[in-house]
Amino acid sequence: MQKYDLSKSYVKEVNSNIALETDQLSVFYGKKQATYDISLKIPKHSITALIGASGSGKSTYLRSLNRMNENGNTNVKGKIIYEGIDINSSKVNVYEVRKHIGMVFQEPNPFAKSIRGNITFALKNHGIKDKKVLEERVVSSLKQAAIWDEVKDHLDDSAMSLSGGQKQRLCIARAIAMQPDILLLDEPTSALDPVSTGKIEETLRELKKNYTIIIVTHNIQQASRVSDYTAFMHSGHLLEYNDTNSIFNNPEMQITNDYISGHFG
Amino acid sequence: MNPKSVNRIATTVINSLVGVVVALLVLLISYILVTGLPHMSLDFLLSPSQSYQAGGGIRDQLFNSIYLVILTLIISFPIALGAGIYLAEYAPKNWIVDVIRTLIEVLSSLPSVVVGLFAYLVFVIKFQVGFSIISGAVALTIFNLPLLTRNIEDSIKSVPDFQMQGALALGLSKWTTIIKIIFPSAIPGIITGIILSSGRIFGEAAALIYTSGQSAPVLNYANWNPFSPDSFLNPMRPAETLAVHIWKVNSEGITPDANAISSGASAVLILVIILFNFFAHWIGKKLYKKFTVGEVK
Amino acid sequence: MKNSLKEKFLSPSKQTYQESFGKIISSFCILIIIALVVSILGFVTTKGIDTFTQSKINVFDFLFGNVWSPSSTGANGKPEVGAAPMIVTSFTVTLISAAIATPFAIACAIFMTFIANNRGSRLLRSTIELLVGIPSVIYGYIGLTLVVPLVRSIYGGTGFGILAGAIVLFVMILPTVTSLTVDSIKSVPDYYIKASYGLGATRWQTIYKVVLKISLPGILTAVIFGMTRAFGEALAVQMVIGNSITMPTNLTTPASTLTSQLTTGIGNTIMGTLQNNALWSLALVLLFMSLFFNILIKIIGKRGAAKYES
Amino acid sequence: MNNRLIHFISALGILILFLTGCSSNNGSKSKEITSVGSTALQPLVEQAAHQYSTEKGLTINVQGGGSGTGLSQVSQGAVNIGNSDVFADKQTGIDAKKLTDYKVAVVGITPVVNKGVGVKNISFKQLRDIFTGKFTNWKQLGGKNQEIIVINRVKGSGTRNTFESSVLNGEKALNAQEQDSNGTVKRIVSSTPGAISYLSFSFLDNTLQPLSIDGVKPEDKNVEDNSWKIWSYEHMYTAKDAKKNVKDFIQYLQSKPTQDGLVKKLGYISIHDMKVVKSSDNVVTKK
Repeated sequence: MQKYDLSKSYVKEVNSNIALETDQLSVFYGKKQATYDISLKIPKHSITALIGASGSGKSTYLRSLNRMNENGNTNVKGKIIYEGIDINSSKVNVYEVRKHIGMVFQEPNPFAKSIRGNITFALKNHGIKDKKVLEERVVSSLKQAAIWDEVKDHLDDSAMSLSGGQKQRLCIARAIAMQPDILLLDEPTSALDPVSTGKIEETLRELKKNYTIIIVTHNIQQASRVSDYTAFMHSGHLLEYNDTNSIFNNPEMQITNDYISGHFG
Repeated sequence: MNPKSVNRIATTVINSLVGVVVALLVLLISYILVTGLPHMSLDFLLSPSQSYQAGGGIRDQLFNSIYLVILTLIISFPIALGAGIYLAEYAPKNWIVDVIRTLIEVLSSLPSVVVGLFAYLVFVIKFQVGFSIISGAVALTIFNLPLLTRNIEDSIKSVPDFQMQGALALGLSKWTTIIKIIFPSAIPGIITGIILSSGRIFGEAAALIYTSGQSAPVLNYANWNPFSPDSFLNPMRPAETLAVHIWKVNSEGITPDANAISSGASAVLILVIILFNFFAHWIGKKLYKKFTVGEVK
Repeated sequence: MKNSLKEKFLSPSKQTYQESFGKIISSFCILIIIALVVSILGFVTTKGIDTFTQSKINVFDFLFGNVWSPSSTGANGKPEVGAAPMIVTSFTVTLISAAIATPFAIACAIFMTFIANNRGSRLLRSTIELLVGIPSVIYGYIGLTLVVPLVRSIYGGTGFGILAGAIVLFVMILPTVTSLTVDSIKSVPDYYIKASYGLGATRWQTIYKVVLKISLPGILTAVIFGMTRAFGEALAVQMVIGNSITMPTNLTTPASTLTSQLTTGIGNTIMGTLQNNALWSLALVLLFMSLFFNILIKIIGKRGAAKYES
Repeated sequence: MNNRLIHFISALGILILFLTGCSSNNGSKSKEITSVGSTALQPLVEQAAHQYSTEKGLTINVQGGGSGTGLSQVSQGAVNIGNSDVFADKQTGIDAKKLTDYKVAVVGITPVVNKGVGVKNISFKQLRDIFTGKFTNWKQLGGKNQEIIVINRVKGSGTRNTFESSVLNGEKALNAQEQDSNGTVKRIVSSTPGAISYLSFSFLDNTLQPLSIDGVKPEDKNVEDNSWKIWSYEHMYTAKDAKKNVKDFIQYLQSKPTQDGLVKKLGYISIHDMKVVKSSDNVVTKK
């Protein structure tokens, strides 16, 4: 693998309707730095894909956006601006942040509860007690996640009895039910078969009408299929950010081109 | 040798080792039951003990054992749960926590008589609690805690981390997640710990001699007021448990039927533990089901 | 709208309180345990140290002396309190019983997780767990009626001794070691096992090269807990080991452990006297020995884990 | 970090509150008598307490723990009565002057052997030589060719003190197995070929062979006139200024009906039947 110059990058200016912005975001695990000064603006109601080889820091970056990196000796420096507020501050209530910025993980992780319980559990904790409202949220979120038809007749069964793809869509439904603004997805389909992957991609395209979605994927085709914007990361550096079309057809950086055409990663 | 025949040999070795254990178990338990069951009768279970005449029963001791186990669990389980949660989820990863862990493990190797004497000097004498079930429960709690805490910590840690991640991402607090999501999934493992530790409580004698005492005053089973001195529910009364009774009968017992009482009581103890284990597993299963599936109606 | 959002973001919510509550409750619990541990350790230490500070017994004589006779004065005009025979015996009995119990426990654990069907394994496990609840006295008497005559008929002599003690202890610690080993083996992620089978490994190869390696730290913990139980056990051992304070020369002559001496002596001595304090010193030795074992096994466990990770 | 400190401090605060709350719990204990100590004496006191407490409406709490514990606790004032198998002035660390001694029973102690040794009578000298290790085989005493296995009681136990002061004549006992209760000794002697030990009379039964010494049989009447020399008192010690109901209870134990009834039923010898008195220095005088 040839040496690339990591100090040069191309970041397209996106100015209209920004949902989330990071300013010089660096993540440290103890003394080890995982990402370097990442500044990025995420447009509203779009899908932004983060791509890059393993260890490029894309998941780390994503997990910082709703402050899921807050444990042990992890340290996040820089600003994360949401609705004009820097949410990367210890003064900001992290639970509120996560209510507005939801997340879905690589490994489908429904709770060992009923399908209905999975969705209502967090809502109840956040103070929604009205049964009608809860039921509405269950139905609408399951419908939005395109799993309603498969589970509507056994909402009280254990979520553990679902298939992998169904579990993942349930997790998406669970996140949507919180009615967040932004949805972070960390390689949501990497543990799934192609059919389930296809269904989830379809779901994402639907969801983009109401939500801002940021997805980390190491599946380049997936990025090109679903996303509007793509950010390419390498060794903790953001090297190129552009609309998806440009990145895949006409990358500005040599390294981006090499990655997309499968030279490494 | 090819892997297949190694596999066969290993399986045979494992099976025969297990065979030895099973044979030992059968031998031990049948020895206790065979020598004990002939002495077991309703009368034996329901009459009070005698200090020197034949024909004494174990009514009060049996009740005391069960009551003591329940009281000890009521005291030790919440503490062990909290401490286990702390160690599993909140404890920083540094040497202080490592030292604490090691100290807790060292605590479990103290002979029970040392713990008993400690509880005696501190609770029975200094705090003037007196020889009482509650002092016994405190003593048992002391050496119950290390095993139970360790067990709860491990059970909680064995629940996959992505359950926690999923809940945190929904804006839930760690504590809520632990109590409502992680703990229910850990119940089966925790039940094992409870069974192991309560088995130890059933069988413990040395620590109780100095704390809950070794004489059983006359109990009134119709008196449900836990503050009345002769009530069976009063936690401040001295209480001889089954294991202590077995110890006493064997060491200084001068009743003519000491052997019969000892073997009968041992058989009863085994049966009680079997019942207790079934009960604990049953409760565990119920709780597990209740907390995990169909919580929402 | 924006302002209220900012307010929301900057003020604590229900979850903040839940979290604080949880942290306080759980740190409170661990503090109770720390307080208990510290006070017991402090209690044993202060009592145990009196032997050396008040009665001016040399620590060296205590650890390496062979004669235990705190109530009478020895050759040098001081009471002789040499704990070496008991230290050696405790060590030996614990190690032998753990050495016997470990392979059986691992075999049972493997049997329960890989070989037996669900019902069989549950039955075996609950039966083994049942053993915990049998009072020490009963083990002692069964040892006296079965094990001691057995040892006597095979090796001659009285039958009392370290061997008989170790056999009784082996049965007593088996449940603890087995139960914890099962837990540790069960916690090996399923995909490792599947991957191993997928590579064409036999069941034994999978168990030996994957499962046992990953669960090694857990198994070691199980063994520690078993050993600490063996250390602390008194009533049963004292009945079959012969309880004679002499340096053990072989496994079938009477010997005495720290705990058996402690338990038998404590009720017959007066608090504050050397006889009594010397017994607390034994408890102190016991603490140090178990600390030593704990640390030793932690080091082994860490090495094992490091090897497996690389 | 700061947050964590606050959590810890508040938890510590709760803990302290909790502990102080515990220690201030102080009940009235005037109608309660606590008696702690000798496990050998426990059945007698327990049974007497049973009868006495129902008559008088008292709570009498009888616990074991060993003679040493009984004496330490009564001299520290932690309990009302300390039960002991040994004289308090024979225990180092106890100020016997602060205590009042009540003798409540006499217990006879006899050497016992395994039934297979083939010896039934023995001299005092021979007994001493067995326990000091000069004899090692029953053959030397006219029994079977069988190694002698000595089982001692634990140092400090009343039975051992009595046995050694009556038998050993100041010689040092050999280092042998030690057991801490009559019941265990009985089991070991009855199941171990060649074993010898000593027991209270009340533990004798047909699984063991008691030894006669110089032709005198271990029987109550021989103890009463001191022709059987291995015997001791069971003591109850109280503080000098003991409460009246404590003294009353001990008097009840010492009364003729209790001594002739309960004490004898439990295998002890009544203090009223004794024709001699033994001092703590083992000097026997006629009453």
